[in-house]
Amino acid sequence: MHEIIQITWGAIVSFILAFTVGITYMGLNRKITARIQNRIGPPWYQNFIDVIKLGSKQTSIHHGVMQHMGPAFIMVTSVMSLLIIPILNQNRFFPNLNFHGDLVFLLYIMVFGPLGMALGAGQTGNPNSAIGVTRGLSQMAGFEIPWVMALVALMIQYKTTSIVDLMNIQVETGKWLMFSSPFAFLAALLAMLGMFRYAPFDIVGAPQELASGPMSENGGKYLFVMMSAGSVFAFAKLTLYVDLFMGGANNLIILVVKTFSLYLFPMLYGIVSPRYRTEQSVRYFWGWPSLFGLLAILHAMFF
Amino acid sequence: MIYILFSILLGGAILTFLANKISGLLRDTFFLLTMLGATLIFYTQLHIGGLVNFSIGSFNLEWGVNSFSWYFSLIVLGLGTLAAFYALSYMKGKENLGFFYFSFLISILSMLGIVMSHDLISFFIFWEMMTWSSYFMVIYSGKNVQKNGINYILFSAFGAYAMLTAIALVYANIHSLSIVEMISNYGQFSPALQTWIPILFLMAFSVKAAMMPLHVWAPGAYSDSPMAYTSVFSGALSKMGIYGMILIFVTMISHLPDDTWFREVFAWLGAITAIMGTLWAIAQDDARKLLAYSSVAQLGYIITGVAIGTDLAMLSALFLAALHALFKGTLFMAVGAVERQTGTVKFSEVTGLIRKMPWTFIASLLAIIALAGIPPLGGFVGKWMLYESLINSNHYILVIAIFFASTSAFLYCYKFLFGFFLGQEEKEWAHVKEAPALMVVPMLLMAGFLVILGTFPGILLKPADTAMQTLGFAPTEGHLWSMSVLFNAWGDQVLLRPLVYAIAGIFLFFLIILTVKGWKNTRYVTTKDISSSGEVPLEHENLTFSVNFYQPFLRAVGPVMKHRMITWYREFGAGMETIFDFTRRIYTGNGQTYAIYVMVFLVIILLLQNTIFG
Amino acid sequence: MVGSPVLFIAIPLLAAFLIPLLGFVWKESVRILPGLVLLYLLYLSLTLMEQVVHTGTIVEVIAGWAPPWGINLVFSPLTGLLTTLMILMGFIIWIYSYRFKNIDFQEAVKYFILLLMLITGSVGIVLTGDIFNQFVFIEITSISAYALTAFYKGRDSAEASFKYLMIGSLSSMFLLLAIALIYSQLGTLNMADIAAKAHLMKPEFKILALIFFITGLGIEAEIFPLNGWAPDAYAQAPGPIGAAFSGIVVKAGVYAMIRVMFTLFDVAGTHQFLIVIGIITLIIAEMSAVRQEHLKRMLAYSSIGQMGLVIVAFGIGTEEGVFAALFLMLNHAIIKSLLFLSGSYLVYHSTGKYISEVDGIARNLPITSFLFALGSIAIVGMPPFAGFWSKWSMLTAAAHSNLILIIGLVLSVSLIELVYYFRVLNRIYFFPKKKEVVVKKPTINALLAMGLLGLLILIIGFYPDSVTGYLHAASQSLLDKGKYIHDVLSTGQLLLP
Amino acid sequence: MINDKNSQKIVDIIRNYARKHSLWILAYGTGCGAIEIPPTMTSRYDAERLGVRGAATPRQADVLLITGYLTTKTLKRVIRVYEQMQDPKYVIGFGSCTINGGMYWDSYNTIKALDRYLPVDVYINGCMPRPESVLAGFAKLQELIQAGKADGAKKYKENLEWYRENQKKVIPTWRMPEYNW
Repeated sequence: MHEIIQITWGAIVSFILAFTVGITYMGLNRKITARIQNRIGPPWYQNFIDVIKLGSKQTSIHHGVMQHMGPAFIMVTSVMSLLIIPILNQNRFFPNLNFHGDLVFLLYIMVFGPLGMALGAGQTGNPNSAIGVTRGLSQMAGFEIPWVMALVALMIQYKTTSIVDLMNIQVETGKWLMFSSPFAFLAALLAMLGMFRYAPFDIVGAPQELASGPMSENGGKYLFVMMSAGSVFAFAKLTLYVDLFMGGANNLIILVVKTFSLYLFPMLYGIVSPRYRTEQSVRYFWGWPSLFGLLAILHAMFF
Repeated sequence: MIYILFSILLGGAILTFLANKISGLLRDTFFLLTMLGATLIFYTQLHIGGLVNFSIGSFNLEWGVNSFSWYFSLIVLGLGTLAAFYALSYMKGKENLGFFYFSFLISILSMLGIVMSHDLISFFIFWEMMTWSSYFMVIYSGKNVQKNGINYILFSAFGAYAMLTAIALVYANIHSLSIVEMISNYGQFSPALQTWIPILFLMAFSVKAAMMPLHVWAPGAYSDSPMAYTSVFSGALSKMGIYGMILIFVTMISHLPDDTWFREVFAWLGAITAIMGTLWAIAQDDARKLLAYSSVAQLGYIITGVAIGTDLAMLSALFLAALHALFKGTLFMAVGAVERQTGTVKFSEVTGLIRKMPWTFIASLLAIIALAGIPPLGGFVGKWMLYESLINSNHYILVIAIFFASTSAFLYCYKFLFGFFLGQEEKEWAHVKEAPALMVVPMLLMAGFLVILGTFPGILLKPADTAMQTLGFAPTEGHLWSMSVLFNAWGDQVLLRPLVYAIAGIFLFFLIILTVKGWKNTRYVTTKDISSSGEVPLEHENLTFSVNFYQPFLRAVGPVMKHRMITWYREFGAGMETIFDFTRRIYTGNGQTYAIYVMVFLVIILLLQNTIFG
Repeated sequence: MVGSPVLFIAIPLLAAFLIPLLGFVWKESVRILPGLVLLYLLYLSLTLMEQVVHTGTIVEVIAGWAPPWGINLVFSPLTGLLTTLMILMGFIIWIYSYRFKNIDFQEAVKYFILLLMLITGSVGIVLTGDIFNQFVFIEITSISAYALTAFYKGRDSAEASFKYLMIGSLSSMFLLLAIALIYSQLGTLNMADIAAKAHLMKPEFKILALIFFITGLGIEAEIFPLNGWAPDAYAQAPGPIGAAFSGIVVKAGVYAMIRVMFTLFDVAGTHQFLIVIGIITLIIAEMSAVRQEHLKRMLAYSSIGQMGLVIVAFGIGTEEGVFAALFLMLNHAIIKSLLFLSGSYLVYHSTGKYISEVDGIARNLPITSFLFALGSIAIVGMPPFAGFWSKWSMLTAAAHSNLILIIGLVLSVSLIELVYYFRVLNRIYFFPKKKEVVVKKPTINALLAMGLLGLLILIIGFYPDSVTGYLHAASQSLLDKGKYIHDVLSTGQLLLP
Repeated sequence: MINDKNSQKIVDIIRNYARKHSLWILAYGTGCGAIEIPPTMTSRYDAERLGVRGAATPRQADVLLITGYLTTKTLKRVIRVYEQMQDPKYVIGFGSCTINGGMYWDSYNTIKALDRYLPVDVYINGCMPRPESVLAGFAKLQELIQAGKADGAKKYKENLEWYRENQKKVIPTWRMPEYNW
């Protein structure tokens, strides 16, 4: 019972943390984008305002029970990843579920939400949603390959599938995995581009073409939950990268610095990129990133 | 007891067939009683380890049950009984029902026979019975019989004859047909035989398990047989191939001095099967075809697991085998329900059934989640074990291949659910109602079992572990799994219970928030009320996106899918037919030619007499 | 002693003469008499068979002339088995064709006489111990077969009969040559005697005689390339006669050939020759069968192929091989007769007898179609039906002799066989019926005959032990050449003062 | 506690602040006015600094921006889009055409006063209004929201029959789902 309360408490606190940080990152993204485009841009807290606005929308519609549940599905993924990914080294932050699952579990729980939401999007009957979903799934089949290759390389190199163990190894040796397994880091980094769905991989919800794709029928509270989930998930993913490749973090400030510097990569890459078509992005991920992944595996096998 | 089991099934089959002439009710009663009787006897009366002997045709036939065969009988009878209930309702009003039920029972009998045979000859007999009884099912619908039916029977016969050759070789060498003796004497065979016997056996088994170069019969056969049977066909009958493979791999291949390349080849064939099956499943518009290709792909995973053959891999293969029976059985049943209620199985034709057939949707949703291997359902456990075993046994590229297959599987999983149940609701399907309870309940039972397995996989892992111990593996309970915990060889673990509870808790929490917040101002709107540039779709306008569903993805993988195995076979077949036609012309129908043949024969023999009769 | 082997020849011949005479008195007797005769002979052969298996070969001397001078009949387990089989098939064919030519009395008389002659001739070929006598029986069989082939008096049947006649006369010529050669060398016509003295023959003469025998008997045994007559004859003869050809006549031909090769001469290389020629026959025939458009021609080619298989099995030469060959012969007689009998109802009213005309006929002829299906499944060797056991024994025999290649070949040919049989089955059951095809319902007696055959298939399939004992005895008796010689010649010594 | 008057006030302040500073616009490019939207959004004038941002679909949008004259044909779509938006929602009439028909004042197939068909919260005049005036219009809307006076949606709901009557007058084939808020 004590454990459950502790985990629940931890979940709430980490959720708030992730929500805050994630949404700030999103706002900073908009700000930086604006600055690069020689605009003033919205304030950094603009996304907070947006979220609160969405949350305070008075009415909302849904097309059926699957669409109603869709945001809950995606929330499961966000919160579960947050719970499985250790926030700080040696679990110094709130203890969560990270001793209960491993990388493979994480990989699968990360697709749970998108698929659930895809079902909701499908139920709306809006063709744009379904088209967006098919693009998203196709792209996922693309970027999962280098991503899994990178993870497998780590697993075989350090003989563990536990994230906590991988972090401990970095703490013990004092060497970040992005230096000791550079190819894995490269592959994972390139896969991250697809994971964040910024340009050039933003064909899933291309606003001009698909009317934001899977989310096109969601407004009000549904969009509110989805947006929060997206921010939390973004933070969780960044934390995972930091945990795996950048030696984790000993306190929250370091964590924020590391995650933000990591976040700059997809962000800046996206700002200067046009958009790939689906098959182009799929082929992209099966090209160089997968080659790096292969090199990572070879590196792990022979060194 | 095995006698009684078999004679109940055989007698029941014949009685059902005969009762068909009298009345439909009697036939259904007989059918159900037979199935239930067999299941009841199996669970209550059959003891593991019991053996019966008798001789026929101067061979000593031996039947018995061990834990390994018990595990597979469990799949067969469990799925068979549920499918039997389903069939009663599904087949109502169709033609040739006596024939259908007869073949159904005979195939159940033959599957049980296969796993309970302890000698090769009855193994082969039951194997062939299984082939022709399922062949009847493939051609039952009367569509494409000349293509799919012949394909199926030809490939099955090819496999069966390979097996027959192997059996003959074994018999010639050890003068015994007992499987146990074959295994124990395996080490004394000549090296050539040691290689060839397993290869021949594996050819037979990989036909039924639809492994890569021998899989071309499967999509047609699975999609053409009645769905009530296809669930058994794909769920249980294909597992007979897996059963045989496990037997061969454990008892023979592992004794080969160079078994590594053997295992590698088969593991890779399994992986390629998985990939290609998945890709082709994505391209299908027919739900039955989609599931058929998906079955091929899923069997590919299992084959890979079997071929790797470590403790964890074998455990995952056994677990996945049972699981595949559960979820693919459910899915084929769901397709059958949709087919029965709407009359079509094309994704491009039927949409938006979720509100009309909610229970079918729930069952398929759960089955699809399990198929995709997403926690918190049972599918994840099998997938997890497979990946871990592959990584632990140093098959790094293979694990990527398998992972690619199962990631791409999300595509067709979504297509299945979307195509039938989601999308715009149409007036054309407004009349559709939920399938009868007899069809829905079996689906829901199996789906419910999948949910339970997600939290407590130990329920199924325990018999699987016992089965493996029969095959000579060390017990794995406690260090590879316990009731709801999974371990890998490096000591990492997945504690399913807290994870599943956490998932359920988070889901419920947010669902409640979503529901309660603005409860009064949340409104349901029809699927015609969508934001499509301010337009209102008309009643007959269906905006659902269902044609060329994954066109971009298929374009990306296009080069791989350019060549189809089946065209090669077809060209080979066409070439053979040409040769046959040419041969036929030897018989010209002209008497003089025949007389010349006689003389030429005589002359040739006279000339060659010293060579021939030297 | 229930009766003597002589009765097998004497009674049907007598009956054949009596049929037209009795026909003047009571027309129905024409139909009944052959049946009675065959039933009695069946009983006789079964009892004799039982006796022979336990006590040993019966050698019947005709007219008191002891072997090697006189003609003798040998009722060994082998010959007894084949006699029983032939008479059984004859009996079933009689049941089937009881109502044959119901209106045309004259035709019926001819038919039954010829049928009896055909059976008598074939039984004679098997039973006789004298090589010239065997030649005579072959001629009797052949001539009745020519006549039966041309029975419908159509253009095609006349042509088929003529072809048969032409090739058949070649066969007679070669046989006569061979016999003359042997007689000139050894001065004896008794098989046992020849066998005992074969070593006295000059090798070149021996081989020459053997080659003539092979050619002459090969025509009857339908080995490639001597079997050109067969498809036409099978296809054009009346349905039951097709069954009689494949169930009775060919078996006699194969027996004669095997007897010559196994018993008469001890030439090296015969086994290999049999295997090679059998495989060629098998492959060519099965390949030709795939693309046939006529049902009966397809069955004919299949029949030829099966005989090739039998010859391969004989060629293996071990006891297991011979056992397998005899088993194959037995099953082939039963199954192929069933296929011919039911198949001729499937295409009863069609002029072309095309396979495409059986489409969807199962709805109108459920039982016939079912029996045809049973036969098809049995003949491709699917367990648990009769064909499986013979194929299995064939494979084990080959495996024991390390003839792996043969196993492969036989099984790949089986695949071809499977294709064309299942194509027909699919048509029967699953194609829409053509409107213009008129269906003829089988008569009760035809159903009875076909049902009997089907029952036999099931009995042998589920309980092969019912026949394997006899087959083992028969195969031992074929291979034990010394015993054969001793049995026959000792009878002569007993008779001599 | 949430029904407590003071806390409700605080909540309202926060809500209005958020609504004011987060205006997701659905720019319905009906007429020539659409050409003024890109300069408004891009670097020169950068409306995003006010929290104005494009929304892809009516479900997500707060502000319906009607940029120019409305033909009877497009009116139907605009009404549809407006009705699909979630409360609270605002309409900005853009350019003279939406006020009085502008240069199309005597056209047979454009509507003259948007106000008769949809509740307009803010009009921006000009033909075309320059981006500065567009920004001024947004600022005005923000003011109204802050003051709680941007209640076009409420008006629409209350006077639905009147609006419907007017709408049906100009749209001959009226076939739309009922507006049931």
